[in-house]
Amino acid sequence: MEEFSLSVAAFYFMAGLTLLGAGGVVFTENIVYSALSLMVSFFGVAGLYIFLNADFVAGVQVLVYVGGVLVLTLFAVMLTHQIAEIEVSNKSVGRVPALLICGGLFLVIAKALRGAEFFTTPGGQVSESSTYGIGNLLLREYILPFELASVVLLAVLVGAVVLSRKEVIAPDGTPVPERETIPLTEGQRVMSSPRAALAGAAAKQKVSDV
Amino acid sequence: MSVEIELAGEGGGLATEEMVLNMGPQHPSTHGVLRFIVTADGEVMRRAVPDIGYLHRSIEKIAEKVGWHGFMPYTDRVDYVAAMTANQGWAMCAERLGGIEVPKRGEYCRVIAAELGRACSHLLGFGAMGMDIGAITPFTHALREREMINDLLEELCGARLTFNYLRIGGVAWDLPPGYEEKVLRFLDRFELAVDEMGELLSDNRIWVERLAGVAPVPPAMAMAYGLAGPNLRASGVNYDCRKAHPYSVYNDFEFDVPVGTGEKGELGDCYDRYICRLREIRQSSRIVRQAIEKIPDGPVIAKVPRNFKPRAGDCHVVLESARGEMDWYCASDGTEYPYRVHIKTGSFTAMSIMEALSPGLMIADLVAVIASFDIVAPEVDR
Amino acid sequence: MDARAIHKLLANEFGDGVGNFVEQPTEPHIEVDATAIAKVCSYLKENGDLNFEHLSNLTATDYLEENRIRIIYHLHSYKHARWLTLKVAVDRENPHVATLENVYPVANWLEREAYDLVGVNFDGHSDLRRILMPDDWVGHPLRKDFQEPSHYHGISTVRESMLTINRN
Amino acid sequence: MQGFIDSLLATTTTGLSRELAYLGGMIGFGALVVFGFILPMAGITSWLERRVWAKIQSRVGPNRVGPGGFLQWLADGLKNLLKEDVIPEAADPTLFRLAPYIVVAGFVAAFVAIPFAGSLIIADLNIGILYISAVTSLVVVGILMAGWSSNNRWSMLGGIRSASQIISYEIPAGLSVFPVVLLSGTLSMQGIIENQGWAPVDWHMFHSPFTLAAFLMSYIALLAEGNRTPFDLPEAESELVAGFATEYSGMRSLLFFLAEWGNLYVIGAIMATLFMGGWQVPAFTDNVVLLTVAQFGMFFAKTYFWVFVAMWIRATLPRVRVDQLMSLCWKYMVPIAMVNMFGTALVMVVIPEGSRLMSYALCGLMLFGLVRFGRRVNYHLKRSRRYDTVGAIMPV
Repeated sequence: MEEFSLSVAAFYFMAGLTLLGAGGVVFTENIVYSALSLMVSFFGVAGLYIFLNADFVAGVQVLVYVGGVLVLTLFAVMLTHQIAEIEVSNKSVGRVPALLICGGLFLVIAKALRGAEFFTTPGGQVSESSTYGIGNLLLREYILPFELASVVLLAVLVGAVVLSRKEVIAPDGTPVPERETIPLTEGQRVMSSPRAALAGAAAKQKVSDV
Repeated sequence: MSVEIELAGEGGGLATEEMVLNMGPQHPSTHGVLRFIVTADGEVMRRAVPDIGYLHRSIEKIAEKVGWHGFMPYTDRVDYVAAMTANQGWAMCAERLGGIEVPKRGEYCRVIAAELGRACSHLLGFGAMGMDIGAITPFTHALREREMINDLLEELCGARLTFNYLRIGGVAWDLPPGYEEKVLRFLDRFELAVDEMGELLSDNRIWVERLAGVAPVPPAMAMAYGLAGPNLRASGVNYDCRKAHPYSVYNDFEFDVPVGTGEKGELGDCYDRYICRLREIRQSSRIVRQAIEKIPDGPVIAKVPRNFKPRAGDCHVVLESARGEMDWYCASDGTEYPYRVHIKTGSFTAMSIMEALSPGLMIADLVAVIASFDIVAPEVDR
Repeated sequence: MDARAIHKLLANEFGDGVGNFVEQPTEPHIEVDATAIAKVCSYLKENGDLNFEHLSNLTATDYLEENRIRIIYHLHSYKHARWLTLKVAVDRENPHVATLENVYPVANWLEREAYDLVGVNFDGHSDLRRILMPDDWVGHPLRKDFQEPSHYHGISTVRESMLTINRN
Repeated sequence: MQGFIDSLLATTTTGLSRELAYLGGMIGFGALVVFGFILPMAGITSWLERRVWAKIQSRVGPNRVGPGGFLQWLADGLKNLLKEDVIPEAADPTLFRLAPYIVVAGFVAAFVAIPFAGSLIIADLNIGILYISAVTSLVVVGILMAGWSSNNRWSMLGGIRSASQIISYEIPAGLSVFPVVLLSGTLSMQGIIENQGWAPVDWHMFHSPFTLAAFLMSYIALLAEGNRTPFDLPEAESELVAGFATEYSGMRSLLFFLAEWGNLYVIGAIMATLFMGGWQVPAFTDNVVLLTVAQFGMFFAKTYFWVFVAMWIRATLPRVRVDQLMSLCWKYMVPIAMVNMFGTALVMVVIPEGSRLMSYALCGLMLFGLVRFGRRVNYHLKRSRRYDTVGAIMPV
């Protein structure tokens, strides 16, 4: 048993935070609460990274997961059906299959952990920034996978743009850019549609002789 | 209010839920107690339905109970931002029915007061519009000048907002001594200040982007919906009541009528409405200058009996208020009380066009559109 | 073309639908039948020599003694800078008149106002609801025989004069 | 600062008690910094903002509490503390209460890595700038929580606007940091500052045209991230009432504003650190205390210059619309920031030592621009003075 010290206490605190957050994600019935529990869990994990001397990874963890993924999740959750009503709950359904799957997964991981050999560096050795090492590895040794990943990400980006841009067909059968038109009904006018500009110009001519 | 949820899912697209927003009557940018029920798809509006009547004081009904002279202070409340022209409308109604000739000097006093009041109102519209688009400085600058006009008007009639300056047959008081010089001195400064205010916004890139091309009203639509005043002229219709049907002594003055040309975007867009209003301030000051120069001597008020009883009949008086053509309809049955008064104002028709204009605008645009029409709640509801 | 000439033109066009021309010093006007008003206005708007493209004002007045309600239309032509007043007289008990909404969109709100305050029914109007008064208001306040209710939703509509309150 | 606390604790015993003392010391010091420096500074920024606006808008501004109204922030803070804290019945009380604290935590945490002077930094993290952008993302979460838990559609729109805005602008902001990181070869704030000199030609912003562009991009993106005009859409008072803060009152509402003003300082500090040489002063003395004071003053001045510019912009510009905001970010700023990144790398490859000539030229260009600007301001001032004297009428 290690001697109790502040760092040990901090470790357990972080680990507890992670588990607590993860539990919250699974067991809360309110979907927004789930998302926010996820944040707690992310912070716990970031703390654990710091214990592993991986401060860069910890920073990226917070930046990407809390600042990006989580906010996007929250964003998506808030845009879902009737989220404006506060009393939203995601009913727990399918407990038995979930238990089976998670239990199976747990068994597999436990087995793998038992069989694994852990390499530990001698304690007390604090390396300098891990940023340098990560940069070196990514841009020298693993440059090909790194570039491949960026190509994949680009493809995803393009795909997202294609999927999210709905093509709107005007009454006369020609496709029009989405932002600029809304189907015109009687007496309704729409901002900056090309047709409106034409109508305006025609009307301008008509009035000039008034 | 019940919330109707329409699920638009035709054509295999994702079903999205529209959000119903209640904008007003206590919303900072609805200029008083206007209310819009906005159906929005995210930031884009599907529909904005105006709901009015929150400031309805039934001024028309009051007119039937207070008599001809007694109604004058109430007309201030029809449009308390440009109360002089509302005063004038009522005075003109009574004079036409009673066959009263206003002395020349009285008419000139009316024009000076009304044009100063118009500048006042446009300044407030300009400042509030800046505020609504998010620029906070124009408001204070506009109000600084407006305060000085208020000082001038206060000197003239003792009030700063609801003037009650006009009387049936003329005006209540003559110009105080030295007033002409004071006004001219103020105008020297005022014109420069207005130019500077315009420079602050008119060519500002963000300002132009926010207004140009937003909610354009083509001339045909403007006429059909009865838009009035600067809003109508912004759509390219060159109609100003002071020019087309000169009342009072407007025939004596030279002034231009600013007309929208779609200079930054489309004809009749928010920018045109803004710039027309701004240019009108300069024209008002031009008229005041001429009026001060030409003002004749003489009495300012005709002899009107205290127990004023015009002949039976009705009349329709139209004059150019700050928010456009103001129609006064007045019926008399020959007694000391008006039989029926009806006031149609520019804000009322501007408000009625909102529902047709709103589809496809963004929520931020709605604010810009309200501000560009310079809608004032009491004028809508009366 | 003055109002009298326009009246002649309209009388030729619509026959019985158009009534007399009333020569009145302050407000010369043409009387029009309640059923013909929409057609007359449409004609006035479309006719190339008249061009009354603007409905400037629409209001209604209750004439209790004549047992009538008159609806007054003020048309204006921007092109010719000319005014025209039309009046429609309808029965006070059951006032019905055709809507002008399809001719002048601005009539939508003006007619709602006339309905709300004077109680004229505009046939064919798309959305004839109260506009200024609350939806549950009873009666039309600008009718001459309108009795103000003493309470509205439990709130008294009359207030004791401040002068008498202070005296007590 | 760790070193400082270490030296304080050197005399105490080892083991658990020492660690606890260390913990206490850190917490105490943190509290001292937060309550003694950060919060008052945010408050004073609010006073300054109101005075600057007032000057621009030709009025007086707060002038009653303290000299020149200087203590107005304290009075307002006290007033807000004493106000009733209203929680709407339909709101989600837990999140509603929690949200302001998360927002404040997000901005206070950023101060950990801000280098006020050569030896005045709470912790010189070697991921400094990354850390700052990471913790400030907490602010978004707080704003989203506030927007959702208020159960008000205007709040929710504000929250959604804020989230989309901050997420989008984090990209150009991050990309604009890259050129600096490339130049200095470190993420540490002190490292970045030490890579520059006190003279403007040695600043990162004048290294090459690309860094100058990155500097401008960075300021715009940071303004957007800090929800400042012209990007203050999340709380646009004329559109969304007050956005995510609509339902908040008293103390909690104050915390949001505190975070906003504090964020202003963070924005200025980032600009000063990354592009303007931070606390670098000419080595005029050997006295450490004197030097630290001078450095602190220099950093403070540079930071407040950017704070002032933000206030100036807020008093002058209207607000952009949501779609304009997004198109500005994705269509213009992100590509330009990318170009800046690659351009800087290219310059570093071609001229590894950097070109003094280019720096001097850029410096001169900036100077020229400033002079032109000053002349223009002077012209307008003269003109407005003309009409101020021409027609001043006596009040009645």
